[in-house]
Amino acid sequence: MVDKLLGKRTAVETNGHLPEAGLITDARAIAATRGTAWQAVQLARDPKRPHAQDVIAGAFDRFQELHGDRLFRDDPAVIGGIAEIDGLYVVVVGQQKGSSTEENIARNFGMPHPEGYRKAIRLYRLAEKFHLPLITLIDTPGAFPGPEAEERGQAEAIARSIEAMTRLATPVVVVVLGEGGSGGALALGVGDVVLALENAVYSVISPEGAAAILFRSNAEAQRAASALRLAGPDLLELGIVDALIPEPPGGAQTDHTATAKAVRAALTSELERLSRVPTADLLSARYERFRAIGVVVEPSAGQAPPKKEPWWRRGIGKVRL
Amino acid sequence: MVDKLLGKRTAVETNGHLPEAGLITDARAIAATRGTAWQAVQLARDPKRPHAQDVIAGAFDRFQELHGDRLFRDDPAVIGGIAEIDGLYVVVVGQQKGSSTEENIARNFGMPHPEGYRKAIRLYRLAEKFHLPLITLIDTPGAFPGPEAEERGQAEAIARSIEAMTRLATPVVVVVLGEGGSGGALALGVGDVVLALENAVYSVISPEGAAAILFRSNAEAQRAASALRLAGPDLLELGIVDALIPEPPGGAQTDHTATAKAVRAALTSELERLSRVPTADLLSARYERFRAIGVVVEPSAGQAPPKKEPWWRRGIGKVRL
Amino acid sequence: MRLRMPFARGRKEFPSHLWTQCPGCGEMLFNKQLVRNLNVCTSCEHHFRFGGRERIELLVDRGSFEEHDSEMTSADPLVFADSKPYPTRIEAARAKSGEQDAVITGFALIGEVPTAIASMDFDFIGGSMGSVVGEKITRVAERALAERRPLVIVSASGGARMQEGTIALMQMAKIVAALGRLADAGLPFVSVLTDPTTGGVLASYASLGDLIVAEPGALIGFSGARVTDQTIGEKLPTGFQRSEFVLEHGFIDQIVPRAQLRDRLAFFLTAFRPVAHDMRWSL
Amino acid sequence: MRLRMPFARGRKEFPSHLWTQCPGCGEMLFNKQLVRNLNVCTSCEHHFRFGGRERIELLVDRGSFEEHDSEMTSADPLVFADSKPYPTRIEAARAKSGEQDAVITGFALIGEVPTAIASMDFDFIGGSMGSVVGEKITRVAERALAERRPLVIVSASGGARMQEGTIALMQMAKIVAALGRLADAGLPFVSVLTDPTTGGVLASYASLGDLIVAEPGALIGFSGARVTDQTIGEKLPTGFQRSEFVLEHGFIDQIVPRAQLRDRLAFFLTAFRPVAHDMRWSL
Ligand SMILES: [Zn+2]
Ligand SMILES: [Zn+2]
Repeated sequence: MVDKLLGKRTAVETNGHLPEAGLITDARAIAATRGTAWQAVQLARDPKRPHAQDVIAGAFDRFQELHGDRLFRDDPAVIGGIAEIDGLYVVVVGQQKGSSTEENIARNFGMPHPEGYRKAIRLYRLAEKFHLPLITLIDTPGAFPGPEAEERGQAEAIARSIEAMTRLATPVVVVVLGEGGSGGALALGVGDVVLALENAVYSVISPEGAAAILFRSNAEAQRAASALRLAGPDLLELGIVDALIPEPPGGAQTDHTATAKAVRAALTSELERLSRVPTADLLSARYERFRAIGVVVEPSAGQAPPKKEPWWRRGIGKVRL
Repeated sequence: MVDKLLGKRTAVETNGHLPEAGLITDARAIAATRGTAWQAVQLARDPKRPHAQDVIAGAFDRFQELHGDRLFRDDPAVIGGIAEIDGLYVVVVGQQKGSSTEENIARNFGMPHPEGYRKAIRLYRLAEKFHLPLITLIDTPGAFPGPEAEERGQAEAIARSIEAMTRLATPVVVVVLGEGGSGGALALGVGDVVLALENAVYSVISPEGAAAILFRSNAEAQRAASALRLAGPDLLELGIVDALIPEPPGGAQTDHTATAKAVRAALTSELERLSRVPTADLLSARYERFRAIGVVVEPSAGQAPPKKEPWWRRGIGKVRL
Repeated sequence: MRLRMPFARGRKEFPSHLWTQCPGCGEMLFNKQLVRNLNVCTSCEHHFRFGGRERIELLVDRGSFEEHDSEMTSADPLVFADSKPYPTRIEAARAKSGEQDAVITGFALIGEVPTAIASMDFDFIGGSMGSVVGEKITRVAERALAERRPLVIVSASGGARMQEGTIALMQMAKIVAALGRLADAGLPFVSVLTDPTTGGVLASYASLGDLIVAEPGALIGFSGARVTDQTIGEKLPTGFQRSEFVLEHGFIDQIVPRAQLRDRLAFFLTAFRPVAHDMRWSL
Repeated sequence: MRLRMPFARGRKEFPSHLWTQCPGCGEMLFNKQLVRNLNVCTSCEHHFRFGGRERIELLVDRGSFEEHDSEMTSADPLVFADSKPYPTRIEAARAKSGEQDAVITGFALIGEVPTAIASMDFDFIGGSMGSVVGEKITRVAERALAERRPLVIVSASGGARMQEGTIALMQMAKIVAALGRLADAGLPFVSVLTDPTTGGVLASYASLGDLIVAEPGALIGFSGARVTDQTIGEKLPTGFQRSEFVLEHGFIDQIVPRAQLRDRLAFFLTAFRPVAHDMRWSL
């Protein structure tokens, strides 16, 4: 996407992404080592997997955590702050799971309340105000579905968070670290570049939730996971993510340091590139990136077309009959 | 203030206000009928006095109430919505007291929680977005001091509300209807023009509160009321309000219709004038209006003055020694 | 502006018999009368669901509706392995609803104000949002921007369409981004929530109206009550996630009975219309 | 960047004797040692209050402070009828605090970043905000704007100064308006809350920092606990309105021990400093 703007794009069709910094931009490249969708789900959920704090500690040189939504509460399921990476200051916001049961209870298993998303929005705006690039780290089973969350406007908070990201006048890099659970993940997911760790998953609904609806049985979660096309290579093929960050052999849980290093390499490369794009171009490219997602069927003849061919027709993946 | 911008200012020194629409712009004009400060406090607090809803019903042609802060709760102590006055649409926001004990409990005696101020801010922004003039109606003993209000950020909410008003890019007319209680009132009080009903009061602290601190006795409230200079004529003399809206003989509580009519006349006249001022001029005049409030003593010689005489020196009421 | 009887079909919610029992008051209602009363119980004012196309007829100035993208239909980008193939589901939904997908979009006048409108149809796979809903709403928002019209979206949806996976999820971002451009241009967006508005639809465009109004008693929530129930392992309070509950919690501006909705929208759209000397959107 | 011993005077909170009992842990602390430890208990880290001028010495690069408006003093615009005349109170406060009013303002370097700073002194009539506080902070904010510097305000105040009535109240709007211009210009404002920050100061500028940090255990609240107590007629929870409580409720970014405050501010101000190709504030 951005490469186009910079006129640096090579011949490789890479979802707007140069295969730099060791990133995987072609699903075929990892077809041989690819596991099942369900294995990806299990890896993505592995409690030993590096979580946001681990990645922040390993990928940045300094980090100062900032707290609170200025409205109701500091949500421990969302962490954020100002970090330094190679002399560049950035704002980082991520969902935070625990590594132990105790920590998971404190972090609500990485499921934010509305105040978590409102903290995120506050930090997005801080990044925008001071022209600091924003990096978001997605790792959540989903937004917390409890009644207090409903009372305090879970849906509104997610919607506002998405809205803020679509228009945020600063570079935004999204990294799906582990589980990308539905709207609760997308609230941190609108960026100029969307990356994912190799074994991360990203889905419109949990496999268990889908199985309960589709097959009336939670046990069919494996089948649902495969149908949902939620694993890294699927996301790459569908254009949901721009590139995968390779994990150490055996998965990120085996080596936090190596994983964080890989994230750092990806971030420095992306930030270096994005920081050279004028903000207006960044925003229109971000718009077009999400604008282009969707597959519809339209009769080539039929209903009177709009007077002139509108610009928004460009780019959308349409099947013309 | 605004008259200066329009070049229509007459010779009368009227706090930037033309003595139109029967408004009182000189405290001496009502010196003869003026009661004690304590009488003003009692009149301002009279439960039979017209409250925000009464004034809205009487002063506007149509009104659609809008609810909610989009964050936590719809606070019944603050009402707001879109109103029509002579074909002009405006946003109105006011504190709402009850006329009965029952209603007062429901309205929390007109003492907003943070969500009330956040609802106000939301409606301010709505006014700004669609270039609708904003009218605020102040009538509160103060912001609610309960622990839930503290927990949810009463101070932050007030501060943000003041901030929003100082920069709101649309005409703002403030009317103090009854009690203007401290910061909880000021949160609705930053406008291009600040009016007050003749018997309204506006104070930094309640007379009872001041008495408890100054004289260590609530019983000295009358004395404190007088010291605080909180009554209409005081406010006019101090430049806190630009004009007083005359009340029917005996006070606003004797005739709600006549009171609302007087408010309507004042509003139409002010809105007519303000709507012709370019937004940038409106904002700088609003800035200067509040910028000029304050009395300090500065030695004419002494510390090295800033390199050049800065513009902010203009207007401030200073005593030079 | 008087309301006219907006539609002839009484198909929705009344399969084949003459009477319907009201879940609000238990009264047996004569279907024809119910339809004549806009699918609102004549006894307790319970609001039954209402079709997407009937909704447009109800809200816009008579004869002013000009539909866009009426023949756009869903593909099967994931070749979704369901118990029933996705195209078969689509076919069934088409037959049931008479629509090509879960939203109808176009231009119309509302109280003489030129407006862009999108109206969802719950009968089409639970009003779920896939590529077609995403694309049609995005386009109508972009056209509203191009012609400087306000936008009204009437939601009725269970959320994102599972069968399109993350592609469905991304429609949230796509529509919200388009609404952002509308907002930047100072154009109003009024969101109307009807029974039910949940999941990814509520967590995106439906919650972003400059004004948000809801029909009485509509289910409005992010998580299905079943999920919420399981999570906390206890019964939820009465009225949980209903319009009245949501109003009290500060997330909607008004609850508007169906019969008043048209006039209310006309009032708001007129109020937001720029005054002559400051033309910012189409007159 | 190492901390130096910032001040010699140990006047604050230690009238005349050699020892002070710590309200945090009950320990008897040798005053000289307490002062050397920045008025922080060496045993439990209880933060005693700290003077406005000492605060500046603590935070800014050595010798870089350039004071503004140091001779501005209060008038008595209301001719306030107190048990003691307002000018007499001012005189006493001057003697007690050694300051002309409750705030010290000026320019300085913090971690080599050119900064505007305002530091309140609680010893001057409880750090209360009247015309002088309003005018001095407004001016320093306006000068920060003119020279494109970030602003740091260290608050320590009981709120508005009663003896100046509504004039004091309006200082809230005046300062906030100046901060608004700073924000519009993209200049950072960092608010530091110390014990106590309450009333109209917290309900205006102190709550509007791009970042807000507080010292440990500081009283931070809108209404005095006494008022709140009376209102609800029950005891308040422990820790109510203390920094830790306020952090948990989402209203401050960090709690920073006094000894780390300077480095923390330097980090933030450096982070917010625009990168070279996008110069927006003074380097
Ligand atoms: Zn019924
Ligand atoms: Zn101690």
